[in-house]
This record gives sequence, C-alpha cells and structure tokens, in this order.
Amino acid sequence: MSQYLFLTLALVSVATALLMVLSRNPVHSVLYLIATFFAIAGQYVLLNAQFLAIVHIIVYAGAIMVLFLFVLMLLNLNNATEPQKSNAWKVTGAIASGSLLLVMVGALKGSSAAVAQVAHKADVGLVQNLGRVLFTDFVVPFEIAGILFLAAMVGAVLVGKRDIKL
Amino acid sequence: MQSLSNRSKLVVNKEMTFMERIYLPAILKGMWTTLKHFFRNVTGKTATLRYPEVKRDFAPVYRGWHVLKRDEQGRENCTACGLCAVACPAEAITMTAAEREKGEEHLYREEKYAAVYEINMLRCIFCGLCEEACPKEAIFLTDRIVPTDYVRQNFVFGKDMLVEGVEPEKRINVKVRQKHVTEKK
Amino acid sequence: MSALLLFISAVIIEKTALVLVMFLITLGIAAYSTYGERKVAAFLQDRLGPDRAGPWGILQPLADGAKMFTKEDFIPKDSNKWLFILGPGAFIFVALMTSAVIPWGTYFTGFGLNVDLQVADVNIGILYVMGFVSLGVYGIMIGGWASNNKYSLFGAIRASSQMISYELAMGLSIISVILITGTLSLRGIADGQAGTWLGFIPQWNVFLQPLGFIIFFVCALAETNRAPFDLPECETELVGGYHTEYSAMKLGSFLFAEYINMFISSAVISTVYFGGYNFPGIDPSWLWGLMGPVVIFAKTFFFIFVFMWIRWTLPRFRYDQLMHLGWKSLIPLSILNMLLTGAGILCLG
Amino acid sequence: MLETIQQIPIEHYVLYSSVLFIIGIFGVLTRRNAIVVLMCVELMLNAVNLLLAAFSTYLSDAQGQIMVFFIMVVAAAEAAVGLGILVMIYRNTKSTDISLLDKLKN
Repeated sequence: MSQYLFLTLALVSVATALLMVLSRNPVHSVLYLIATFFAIAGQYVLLNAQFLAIVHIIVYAGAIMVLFLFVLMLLNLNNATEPQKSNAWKVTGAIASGSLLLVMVGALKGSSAAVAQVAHKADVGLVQNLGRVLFTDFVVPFEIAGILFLAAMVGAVLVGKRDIKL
Repeated sequence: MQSLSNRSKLVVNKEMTFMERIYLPAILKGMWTTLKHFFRNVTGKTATLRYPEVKRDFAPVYRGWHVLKRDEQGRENCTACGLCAVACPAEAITMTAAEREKGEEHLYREEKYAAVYEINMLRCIFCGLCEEACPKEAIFLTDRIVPTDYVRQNFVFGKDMLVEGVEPEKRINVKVRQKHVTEKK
Repeated sequence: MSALLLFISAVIIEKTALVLVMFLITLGIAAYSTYGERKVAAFLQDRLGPDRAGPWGILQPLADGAKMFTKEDFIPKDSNKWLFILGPGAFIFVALMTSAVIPWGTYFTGFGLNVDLQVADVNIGILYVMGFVSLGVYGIMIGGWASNNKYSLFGAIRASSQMISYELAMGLSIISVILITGTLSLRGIADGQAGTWLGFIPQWNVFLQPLGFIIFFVCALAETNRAPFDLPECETELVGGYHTEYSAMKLGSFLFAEYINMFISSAVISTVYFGGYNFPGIDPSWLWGLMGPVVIFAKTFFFIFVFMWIRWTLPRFRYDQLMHLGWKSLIPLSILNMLLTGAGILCLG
Repeated sequence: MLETIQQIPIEHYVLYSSVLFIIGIFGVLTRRNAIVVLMCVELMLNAVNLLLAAFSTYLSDAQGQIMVFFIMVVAAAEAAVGLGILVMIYRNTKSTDISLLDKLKN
C-alpha cells in the first residue's frame, strides 16, 4: 500500500516539476509547482510527519506560492513577454544537470544503507515532540530565525519602497 | 453665505478621539439601528406590501386621472370656457368649443360645450389648478392611475377617456375631492 | 485478521456516511443561507424579500438552483479554458474540505451504534483549518486570471493580497487561544470549554480572549470576502470582480462556496471561542448524542446571522483602508494580545 | 504509517529527492524569467526538505524535521526579499529577464 502511494506521489511530483520547468507560461509554472508541493506534502504524511505536512502546505502553498502568483498577476507576465533561451543553452543545461544526477546516483551506488537499524518511534513527527526539541535544543537557532525574518521583512519593505534607477 | 434655514451644518475635519478611532462603538450603534428594523419587520410590520394582493390606500386628496363630470341628468357640465387651459401651468389642456344644437339638451347642460377636449397626460403635472379654476365643477382629478402605454400619441386623452359614463354604475365619485376643492376656493 | 478487516470496513462505512451527511447538510445550509441572506437583508431594509416560491418563499433556493443550472454556460473566447473551469471547482472543493476536522458533537449512540461526530480528529486540527482557508484564494486567483478580463484580474489580485494580510492576524489570534488551551485539536479545544465559572458564566474562550475574538472575527469576515471586506467582488468598482465572466453553475459554485465558507467559519468561531457543542446546563450526549450538534448548529446559525447583519449594515472599506486596518491595526493588536496572554499564563500559572 | 519505512528503502527517497533537485537545477540553468528561476530554487529547497524529513523518520530523530522548519524560514524570507527585488527590477527595466541584468559586466 505504502509503496504504491509513494510511487504515485513521486511520479506526480516529478512530472509536475518537469512541467513547471518546461511550460512557457509562468502562471502555469506556478500552478504546476503548487501541485508538486501537494505531492510532497503527501510524502510527508506518508513519512508520519503530519505537522510538517500541514506546515508545508500553509507556508508553501498558502503563502509563498500565493505571493509568486500575486507578483505574476501584478506584473501581468504572459508567455509573450518572456524571451526564450536558445536551444543550445537548453541542451547545455540538460547535459550539466544530467551529469550532476549521474554523479549523485553513482555516489549513492557506492554507499551502504546503514540507517534502518534504529528502533522506530511513532511520535517523532507529532507536534508535542517537535515543539520540545525546537524549544530546548534549538532555541538559539529559533531566535536567530526570528531575527532573520525581521531582517527579511525590513529588507523587503526597503527594496519595495526606494526608487533607485538601475 | 448666510444660511436661510439655519439647518446647515459646518463640516469640521477634526482629529478623531480614541473612542471614535476604534470604530467599534459606532459600528455597534449602527448595528443596533438595523437590528431594531429587523425585529420590527419580523413581527410583521413591514413597510412594504405584497403589491398585487395587497394594495395601499390612496390619500383622500390624491390627484390622478382627470374626469369630466356630468350632472344628475347625465349632461356634461363643461362649457368650454377655457379657464382650465389658462390656469394650467403645464399647457396640457386644449379644447374646441361648439354651440349646442336643438335636440342636444339632454347631452350638454349649457348652450356651449367642448367639441374637443384634450389633456396631454405627459405634460400634465397633476397640480389640480384646473379644478380650482373651473366655475362649473366640471373637471376633477380622481384617484385613478393613468395607464401606461408604449406610444406618446396615446397619452393625449380625448373626451372618450375623460368624460364619465351616463349610467349610474359608470359615474365616478368625486365627493371628497369636490369638498376639498370647494374649501380651498 | 477478518475481525480487523471487519473493523476497518466498519470504520470506513461510518466515516463515509458521516462525510456524506456532512456534505448534504453543508450544501443544504449553503443553499438556505442564500435565502436567509435575502430575507435578512429585506427585513433589515424594511422590505419583504423573496416570498413567491412556496409559502414565505422557502422554495426560493430550488428556483435559484434551477435557474443556475439551465442558464447558458458561457466560456469567453480568449480565456484559458481549463483554468477557467478549474477555478470555481477548486474554490468549492477547498471550501467543502475544511469541515472535516470540526467536531459537531461527542458521540452518536443510537440504534446500537457509537459514531464519532467528527470526520477526522486530527491532532493539529486548527492548523488544518488554517491551511485550507489559505488555499481558498487559489480558486479565486485562477478563475480571475483565466477569465482574461481586467476586472477579474483586479479582483483576483485584491483577493490574494487581502487574504495574505488577514491570515497573519488570524493566525496570531489563534496562537493566543492555543496558549490557553494547550492543544491544536479542535475536539480538545471544544472539550476544554465545558463547565462554568461561578455556576453561570460558561467557560468559553471568548471571555478569556475578547480582543482575540474580535480580531479573529474581523479576519474571518475578510477571509470569506464578506462585506465590509468584499473588495474582490465589489460591484461598484469591479463589476463582479473575479466572477465577472462567469455564468450559470460556474458562477453558482463561486457564490455557493462563499456561503459554505461563511458556514464553516461560523462553525470554527463557535468551536474555538464559544465552546463548540458545550452549553451550560445542556449535556451534549442527550438525545442519543444529538444535543451536541443542536447546540453547535444553533451557535453557527447565530454567527451566520451576524455575518449577514454586518453585511447589510456597514459600508465597504476603501482598499487602502483595508490594508491599513490589516497591517497597522490588527497585526500589532494581535501581537499585543499574544504577549498579554503569555504574560497572564506566566503569572497565573 | 509504520509500514512506510519497512517497505520503502531509504535509497528511494534519496534518489527521488535528487531527481527533484536536478529538475530544479535544470530550470535555473535554462529559464530566463527571474520568477521561474526563483521557483526552481524553491523546488530545490523542497527536495532537500524531503530528504531531511525522510532521514528524520528513518532515524527516529526529530532534529531533521527541525532543520526542515529552518529551511522553510529561509525559503519564506528568500521569497519575500527576492520578489521585492524582482518587482523593483520590473519597475526599472519593464522586464523580468535575468539576462538583461548584466550591467556590472563592463
């Protein structure tokens, strides 16, 4: 059962990710990426990380992608306005990324799976457990993340406001 | 400019107080007003009527479609003196006078009558000055609503639309209106 | 093994039945909300409202539905056809999904059955609601963009920025509730509000979180695109906003989903702030456990009425006022509320 | 979902997320629209997230999922600032084509 779910979700996410990269209309790209994110959220549920799954949906599908779509609609970009790279670029890109994939798969072949021996705890992905770890072991990074957010907010407002000519 | 009615209010763009700036008191006040209306209407006292089934009463002095009266013997009161046309501020009334012939005594009360009497209902403003001007109590405004039409020509009402019928059941009761006009005179 | 299979199939049948019942109830309530809205609007404005279809016009939703289904279904020539169809579909789908985690009562215990009156007791139910509420905007954005009409596009853009702005304040005010209740499960939040203080004040979160409730309520109005926050579809400026180009049942699904959203957010408000299926002096397990649904539906209907009451009382905001209210008033206030709640918990234990 | 880790070897997750990552890289290399490039970066971050979550579950260690949260924080900040910059670029050049932004070359 899990295998089939995993396979289906994986195929869906890879297919929509490819469509995202290949479709010429940026709005279609955004919609395909949203579909990819839903498939990935499904993978999180499969991995018993429900809290992560719902946060993933809220953050990515609910906020970040809405922001992307909003900017696209604000700038009103259609496929007519986007210049395409030449085919040579595309072939080069495909070769480069393909060879990186080859390197990764090759490295994976050489490794041995030494992970599944750990006793499994079902409550790892639950919000109580995550909260405890986050607010004890990771409390300093957590605060720093808050400062990062503040900096990003101030930066976004500043960038959006100032009228500098390039 | 000096205000004549002393009802005008000067608009002041003053700083809002804290209570005004949180808006909630004003919102609650407005919602209380609408809620009062809601309950008044739920208990059945709607201002609106279910029109074709329920009709609103006319005011006793309502001014609608004109009628040219006949007397008790069924003779037309109008003598085509033209005072109504003179009084009309909208120039809606025209008429052509004619002499009464022998044998027409049962039709017209006096020696002169209106051969043609037309009121343009599109021009008429239903002010009632014609009935005040009439010395013979011949024209009255009634509580009948002028029917609608698609063609302008059809709103020029001739005598066929204005003079009441001879038969008692076709007579139009203008008692209240008559009293009102006489008092005004 | 077969016993386990039997158990699993029983659970599946039970949940399917519950989902179907909830689906039908939601659609019925949404249909009759349209009638209720028109009646309430009429009464607030000294009118009679629809009264021709059936006694007091109670068959009006059927007449409206028949009209919606039989009108010409029009797809603009230069629109993006698939996305044009996907928009209303996504909107109504997301609206219907949200009701899955709301506890409508404790347990139904009649006819030898023991049915949990909640489709799924997710331990992060309130986050699930937030997630699906934030997805609701996609239907509007896709539909508005695919129409290839500048008014629709404006409506879509307005909807998205409004949703993003008000979601923040909504989430922050919910965090204060979570601080008090200590759980993310809606069943847990509802159960935590049983009982009374001093014997007559119900232990509802609204008495602990009055400011949070007001913020949440304002944000719920904005998230459901209800007046005075109905800028994405405001008739006076944008014709019909994102649904300008829609007709027939596609328009119907947009309008329908709006009423479903209103119903769901009323239910969430009653659950989070007004004790859900709890009411002092009433045990939710009475009447084979159907007393719980009766109580929560009564609260929900009250809030649906308040939504309508507000719509027909208040004028619409201007767009910059909307953004000012969201970013400069509600978000600082909700952060303040959160800090006060935290301080209160720290001091009082 | 205990059966997940019994039935699916961890290598599948590694392979799967590297494919997603490669698709992201391919997009970054071949697309010229800056918004799509940003989206591809988001996809790459997600591939890493998925891998972290998978390892966290397989090792029964919550730290991996905590790392995912931090990556989400970075992604959200990046999206906000990146889109802000993009809107500014669009205002000045009336285009989101990244190949126009090579003014620093000479």
